[in-house]
Amino acid sequence: MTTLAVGPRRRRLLPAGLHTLRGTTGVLLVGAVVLAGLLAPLLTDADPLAQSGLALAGPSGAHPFGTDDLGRDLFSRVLHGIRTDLLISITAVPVGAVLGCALALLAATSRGADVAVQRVFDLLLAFPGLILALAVTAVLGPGRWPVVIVIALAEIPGFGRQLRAGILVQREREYALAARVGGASRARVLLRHVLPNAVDPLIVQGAIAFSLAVFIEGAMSFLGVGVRPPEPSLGGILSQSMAYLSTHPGYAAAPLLVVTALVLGLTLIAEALNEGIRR
Amino acid sequence: AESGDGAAASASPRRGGTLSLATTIDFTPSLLFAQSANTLVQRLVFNTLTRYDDQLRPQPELATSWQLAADGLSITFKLRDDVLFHDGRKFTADDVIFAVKNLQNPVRSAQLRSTAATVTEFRKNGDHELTLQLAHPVSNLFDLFEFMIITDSATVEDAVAGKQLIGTGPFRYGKRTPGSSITFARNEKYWNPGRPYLDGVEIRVIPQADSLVSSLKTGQSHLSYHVPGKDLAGLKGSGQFQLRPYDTGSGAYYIGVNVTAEHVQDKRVRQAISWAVDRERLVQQALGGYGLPSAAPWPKSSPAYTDANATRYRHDPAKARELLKEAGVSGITLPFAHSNTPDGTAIAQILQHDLKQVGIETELQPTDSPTMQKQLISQTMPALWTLSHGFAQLHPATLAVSAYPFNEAKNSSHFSSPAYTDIVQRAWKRPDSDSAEARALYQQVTDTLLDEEFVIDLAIGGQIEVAGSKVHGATLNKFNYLNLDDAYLTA
Amino acid sequence: MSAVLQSVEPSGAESSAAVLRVRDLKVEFDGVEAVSGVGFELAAGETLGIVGESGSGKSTTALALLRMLPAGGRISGGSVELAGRDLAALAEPELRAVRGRRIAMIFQDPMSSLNPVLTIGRQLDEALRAHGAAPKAERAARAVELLDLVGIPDAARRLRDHPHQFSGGQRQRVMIALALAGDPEVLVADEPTTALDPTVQRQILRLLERINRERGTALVLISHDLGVIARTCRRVLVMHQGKVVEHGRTEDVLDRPEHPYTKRLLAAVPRLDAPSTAAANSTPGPEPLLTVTGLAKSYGPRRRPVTALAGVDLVLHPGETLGLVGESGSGKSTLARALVQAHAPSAGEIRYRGEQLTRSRAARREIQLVFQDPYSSLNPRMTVGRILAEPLIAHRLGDAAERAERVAELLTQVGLEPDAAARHPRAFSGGQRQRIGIARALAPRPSVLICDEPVSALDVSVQAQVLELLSGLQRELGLAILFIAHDLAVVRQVSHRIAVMHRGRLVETGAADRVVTDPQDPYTAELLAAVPQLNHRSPV
Amino acid sequence: MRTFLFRRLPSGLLVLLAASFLIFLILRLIPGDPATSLAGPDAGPEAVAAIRARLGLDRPLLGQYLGWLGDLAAGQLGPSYAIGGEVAELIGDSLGATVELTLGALLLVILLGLPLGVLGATVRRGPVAVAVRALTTTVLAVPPFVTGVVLVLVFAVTLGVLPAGGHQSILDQPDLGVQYLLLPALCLALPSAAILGRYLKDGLERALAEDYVRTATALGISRGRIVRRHALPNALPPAVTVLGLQVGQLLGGAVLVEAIFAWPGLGQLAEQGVLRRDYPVVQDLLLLLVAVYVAVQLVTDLVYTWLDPRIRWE
Ligand SMILES: Nc1ncnc2c1ncn2[C@@H]1O[C@H](COP(=O)(O)OP(=O)(O)OP(=O)(O)O)[C@@H](O)[C@H]1O
Ligand SMILES: Nc1ncnc2c1ncn2[C@@H]1O[C@H](COP(=O)(O)OP(=O)(O)OP(=O)(O)O)[C@@H](O)[C@H]1O
Ligand SMILES: [Mg+2]
Ligand SMILES: [Mg+2]
Ligand code: NI
Repeated sequence: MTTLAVGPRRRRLLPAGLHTLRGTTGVLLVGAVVLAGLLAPLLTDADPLAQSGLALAGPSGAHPFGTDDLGRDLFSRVLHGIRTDLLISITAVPVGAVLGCALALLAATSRGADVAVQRVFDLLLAFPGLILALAVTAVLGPGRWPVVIVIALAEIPGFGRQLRAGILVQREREYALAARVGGASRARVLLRHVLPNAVDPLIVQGAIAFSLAVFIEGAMSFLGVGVRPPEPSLGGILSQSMAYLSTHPGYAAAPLLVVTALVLGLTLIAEALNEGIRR
Repeated sequence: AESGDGAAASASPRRGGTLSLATTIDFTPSLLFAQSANTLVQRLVFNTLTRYDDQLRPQPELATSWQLAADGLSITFKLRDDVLFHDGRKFTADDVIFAVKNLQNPVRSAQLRSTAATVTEFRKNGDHELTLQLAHPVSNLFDLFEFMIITDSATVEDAVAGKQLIGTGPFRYGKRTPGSSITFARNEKYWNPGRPYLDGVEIRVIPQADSLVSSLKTGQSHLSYHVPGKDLAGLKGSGQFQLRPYDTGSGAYYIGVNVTAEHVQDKRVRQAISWAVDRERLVQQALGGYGLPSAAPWPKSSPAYTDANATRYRHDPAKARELLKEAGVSGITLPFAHSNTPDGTAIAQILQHDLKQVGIETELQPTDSPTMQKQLISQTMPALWTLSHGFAQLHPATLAVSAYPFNEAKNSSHFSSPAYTDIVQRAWKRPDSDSAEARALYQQVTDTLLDEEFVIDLAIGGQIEVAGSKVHGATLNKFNYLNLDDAYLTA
Repeated sequence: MSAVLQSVEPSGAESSAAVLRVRDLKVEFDGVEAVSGVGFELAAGETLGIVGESGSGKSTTALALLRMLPAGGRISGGSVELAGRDLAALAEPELRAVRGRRIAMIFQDPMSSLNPVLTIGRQLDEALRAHGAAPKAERAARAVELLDLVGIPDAARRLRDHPHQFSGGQRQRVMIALALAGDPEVLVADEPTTALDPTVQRQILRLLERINRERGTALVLISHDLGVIARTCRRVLVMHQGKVVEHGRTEDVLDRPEHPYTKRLLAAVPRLDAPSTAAANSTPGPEPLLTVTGLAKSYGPRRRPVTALAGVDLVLHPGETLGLVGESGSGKSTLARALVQAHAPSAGEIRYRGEQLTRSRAARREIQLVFQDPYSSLNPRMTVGRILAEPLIAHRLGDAAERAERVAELLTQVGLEPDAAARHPRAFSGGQRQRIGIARALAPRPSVLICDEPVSALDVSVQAQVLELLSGLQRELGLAILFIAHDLAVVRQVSHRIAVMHRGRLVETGAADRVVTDPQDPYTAELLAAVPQLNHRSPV
Repeated sequence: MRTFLFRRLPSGLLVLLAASFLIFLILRLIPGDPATSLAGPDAGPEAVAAIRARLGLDRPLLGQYLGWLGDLAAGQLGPSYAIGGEVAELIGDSLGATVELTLGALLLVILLGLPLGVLGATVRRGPVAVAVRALTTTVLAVPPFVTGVVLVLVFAVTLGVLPAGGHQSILDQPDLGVQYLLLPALCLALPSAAILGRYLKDGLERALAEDYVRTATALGISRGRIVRRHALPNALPPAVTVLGLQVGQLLGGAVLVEAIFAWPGLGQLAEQGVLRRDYPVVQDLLLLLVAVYVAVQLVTDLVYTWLDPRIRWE
């Protein structure tokens, strides 16, 4: 009799770990937020841009979350804000991830390239993000793109470093040597053999990256270089609400609730995936 | 003691203590001679020759008396002879000559440069008397002396570099930590005996308005002129503070129009915009109710102020649409620049919404202030922008010759008309400022502005002094220079 | 020490001298029974061996003795009584008092079982202070004493060293020292010598024997190597599929096995005294296929190089199996890797059919490597089909259809079903994986196969299958094989010639039977003497 | 160690050079120029031109860049354009405040992150686990600019136990300095502490699954001691790397926190500098930040080597 040793992980349709209570809760939370954003026009018929004289009103039937300082419906603004943030994250995070990974792969080609790429990461990390935000916005003019660029730039080193570390470990594994002995070229070993095994930590990194994106978007709004007004964004609403925190705390509550749900959901997913991978 | 302080000094003043003042904007040394957003330092370290009372009548300060020639072409000052600079040097007529010449220097970019430039000749009669000869009479002459601080000529370059400030004022410049604080110590040899009462002053720079309010609430700071309107209600309610409005206001919010841009070349479109905006709502929602909705640039302290001017344009979308129709304009989208600060953004959004109601779409362009400034100076503004301007609080001629948006010769709106130039020049080049004739001219200036609407005024910002209950006797001059000569802190 | 023989039947009469009494132990992993009804008793100072095939539940039983099953595992029945107390009923703090103090364990892999960032001294100190609060100085003295006891030279100085500064054998000794720190009554050793060469293996076994003798520590020794059990244990327990199938005095079980599984096991054990079967398998050709001259390789920085190969000369003929033995770290793997050009040698040259070996793809095709660890050398993300097709793609052999055909052929060749191509490596047993590794090496039709310890990790029955496969391939394809292993009996069985490696040099090369029966080099002799054999009898 | 430094020095210098070029370029790409912002709101073009000439902004860009590098090499930072004062003094003054804030925050990051990580890895159930999770999530979900305002509202305005903002040098008046430092440092530290805790938790969980933990358990060593003395030392080196990265974030990311707490540090200075297009201040400051970051990376690597004996001997 030969027993099958338990492999390091099991592959399923859904990534391992999401089936746990933790993973499911995370998926539900994130799903709820994403759905709320996607279905915003169906969930409310209030125009997120329509102003009225009724500023800073508390929750009511007409305005479930109340109104903001310009008398706009907060419920509608928050829902549409989710859309904005999703759009930004969905462009910025993959761009940052792809660039970071490309750099990490470049680093794997030679020692010199490795040192150079590491220093590029250093440079990206060392450059104060908010100064960069001011600069990019000043050059490109305000709007979604500068936010996307700043977030993407901020995400590069995170992904890059993770992947580089993964590649360094995986490259020393015997199967990589085996592929090489089998006649595969260096590039083939790197791309077809090592890379697929080194991307696991990036799933977790990706989940964290989304919450970072919302953070950066908010900080940029706070500095007045965020998405172009009057387009609502979660960070933007949050930063506007700060001036009224002591007098109208309800204003800040709605966007905070959504961001918290999103981050909690992403954290749970990240943890669940993490555990799934480790098992 | 001079006149005008009787009301403030009800309780008996107390010597000692350090007054802590909160501001959102740091002092910029290079703008010492220009009017900038922070003018708290000027009158603490320096003095002016004269100062206005509430009726815009000049009162003596470093000048004890003066004689304006009947033709308005010369003025003779008698100066105090007991004034020492902080470094111990005696103040003389030469210092006044230097001060005027200094403002004539374009590098100083003083707004009253045009007025200073009318001085063509200086005649000294001894150390403490001098006559200034003017090229032509000017109606805003004493605005210049309210504005012009007397600095030490030897250290003026150090002053604009932020290294040291030497004046004759009640306080000596102490230590400055840029972005954080400036401290001042009592000038023990101040010419005004017994003053100041305070041992020192500390200006705390708190860039975040919310933090500034917290600082006041916790008693960390005693006094501020930079509390946003929307926070004032809360402070007023607490009963901890005395709120005192100044009629001069803190400048006026306006929409600038580039009259060379498409669609807005037409005066009717500009007027339509003026009818479209809801000034009341703007004051309520963006300024927290502290401000004066006004279609004209003048605050209540100005001789040109009238209720009729202020309410010339009201919120009337129907009228706006009518005018637009008349002009044959529909479905337009205009670029609209604004400052990227929270307040600037809120105002722009309100305006955008109002304009949209009459069929004018706008694309907001949040811009940071240096970029905006460069565009203003190089006259490359988009079709619309919104900002605030100063210089309407004094003699109306000052606005039209000194404030860049209104400058008859060259302005960001690319507006010019012989009629405007003529009326401005006539209002300015006259010896008196308060006669019926002068007032008629001011009204003509106002009428032109309100007709042409290349600058669409929206509201005069409130200038509110927020003082903790311990603070007494602080005042601002007409240029918002902080005067603490008579200020004191009760225990 | 006198050995008190316990009743052979575990469920028999109770003995008051028994320190450990296991009754009908059952262990489940997520509902699947891994150990079903194991029972035995152990008296003070006794030695008990546990043998059995891979996955039969040996390690699980050992861990259950300390109630230290990994997550998911639980004792589902029976009892483990240590000095009269049932471990299953103890609370965690009481358990802690038992572990290390009454019963201690030596784990298989000494590198991962020692904390890499703590000094050996710290780790010993931790073990010592876990039981009793002796003052610091006293503990330090004890630590030196323990290291001395397990035979680490210069013990006092080495307390400050970290695990990575010790050799594999020394680390295993440190593990033993740690286990002895609590002065336990029972010591459980789980495959303590599997990865070690015979000399080091002998040192470790001697140490265990000495401890058993001098300190009266009862010993439970787990191993798949019957020779190891034979030389060390007085009683033996044979496990199969979670059950004890045979239990008795070592001599009795080895000489007169009763259970069919035990018989199979014994039959599969290669014997050092059995002559080589290689000549019967194939006849080497006359022209050398591979010629290595003066091959040298050193690792590490230029200023402090580690010499792994110091001038190796070697020839390999077509159809020949050359066995390569030597102590751990002598450079065997380095040589293997140099031959497949995984790294460039520092000096010397390798000729293939008289031509200098180049890095060209064509040249690389001829020499293939079978890796020691079958699992880690297979890409976990690829199906077996992909893994086998990779070398074909690399060498541009055939189109997709032809490749699929070749993959199926290879799988059949190594005795696997063709539908194995669709599965991932993890779905195979150790022996099957090793076959996949061999199939991959065969894929580009090489003429030389280098096998780096292909059977060390396998139990004897699987090992026999793999050896049979290799000789079959040689017979059919005329392959030249370089066979690296530490088990001399295995090497003698499969090799035409044997080369002995010591500190980066070949100290002896000769016909397989000759090298084993008449070693010329003292190191070879030492190696041979250390091999544990079934006919050894445990010392009384 | 010396060879290590020598090996890192050239690439470090290259980073600085590349950074200097980028900084210079980015600043000139931003619209608006120092002369106009220096000239004030109602200046005429002639005033601006005069100021441009005085600042040497009419020189070609390459000349300006090389001039800057030359001055730097000579140790000359020169006067600031708009903020007032000498650049060296400005940076020197705010550097002190920033170092205080960063070190304070770093200390809090460690003090908070360590228990968060350890509790997260060891306590799987019960109220403590829930509390740790809630804290970590909140901290990660609430942006620092919100945390800052809330902290001020609670501790300064409502409870009145700590000052709302401002700075007192901790060297001059330690007790007062700490009061001023506490809130901004906390606000800055929280996200980093959560991130550190997260990585530490991860590392600890991995370490606790290692064979040597099994060894220690078999030796009868208590769980607490295993976590503290056996697993933690293994989880620390990667956490130190994270900490090193966070120091960079703390240094550079303090702009918002410094603004909220009116803390006169480098972040404020940088923001002021950018807002006034004060090229010398911003250039020198950003370059300093990059240099500090590179140095911190070096220290991190050294600490890593010191914590992980395996590397030392390779
Ligand atoms: N953590 C685990 N989870 C699930 N099943 C396990 C676990 N550990 C072991 N098993 C299963 O329990 C059975 C016994 O395993 P054990 O490790 O005791 O075997 P062994 O006899 O020590 O084998 P080897 O000689 O290969 O070490 C095997 O079928 C194995 O797959
Ligand atoms: N990548 C490497 N870097 C530095 N030294 C190495 C490296 N690989 C091997 N060595 C050293 O080279 C020597 C020979 O190692 P090698 O792996 O060839 O031994 P081996 O004979 O295969 O041993 P084993 O039987 O334990 O597998 C050893 O001292 C080893 O420590
Ligand atoms: Mg086992
Ligand atoms: Mg080897
Ligand atoms: Ni063996």
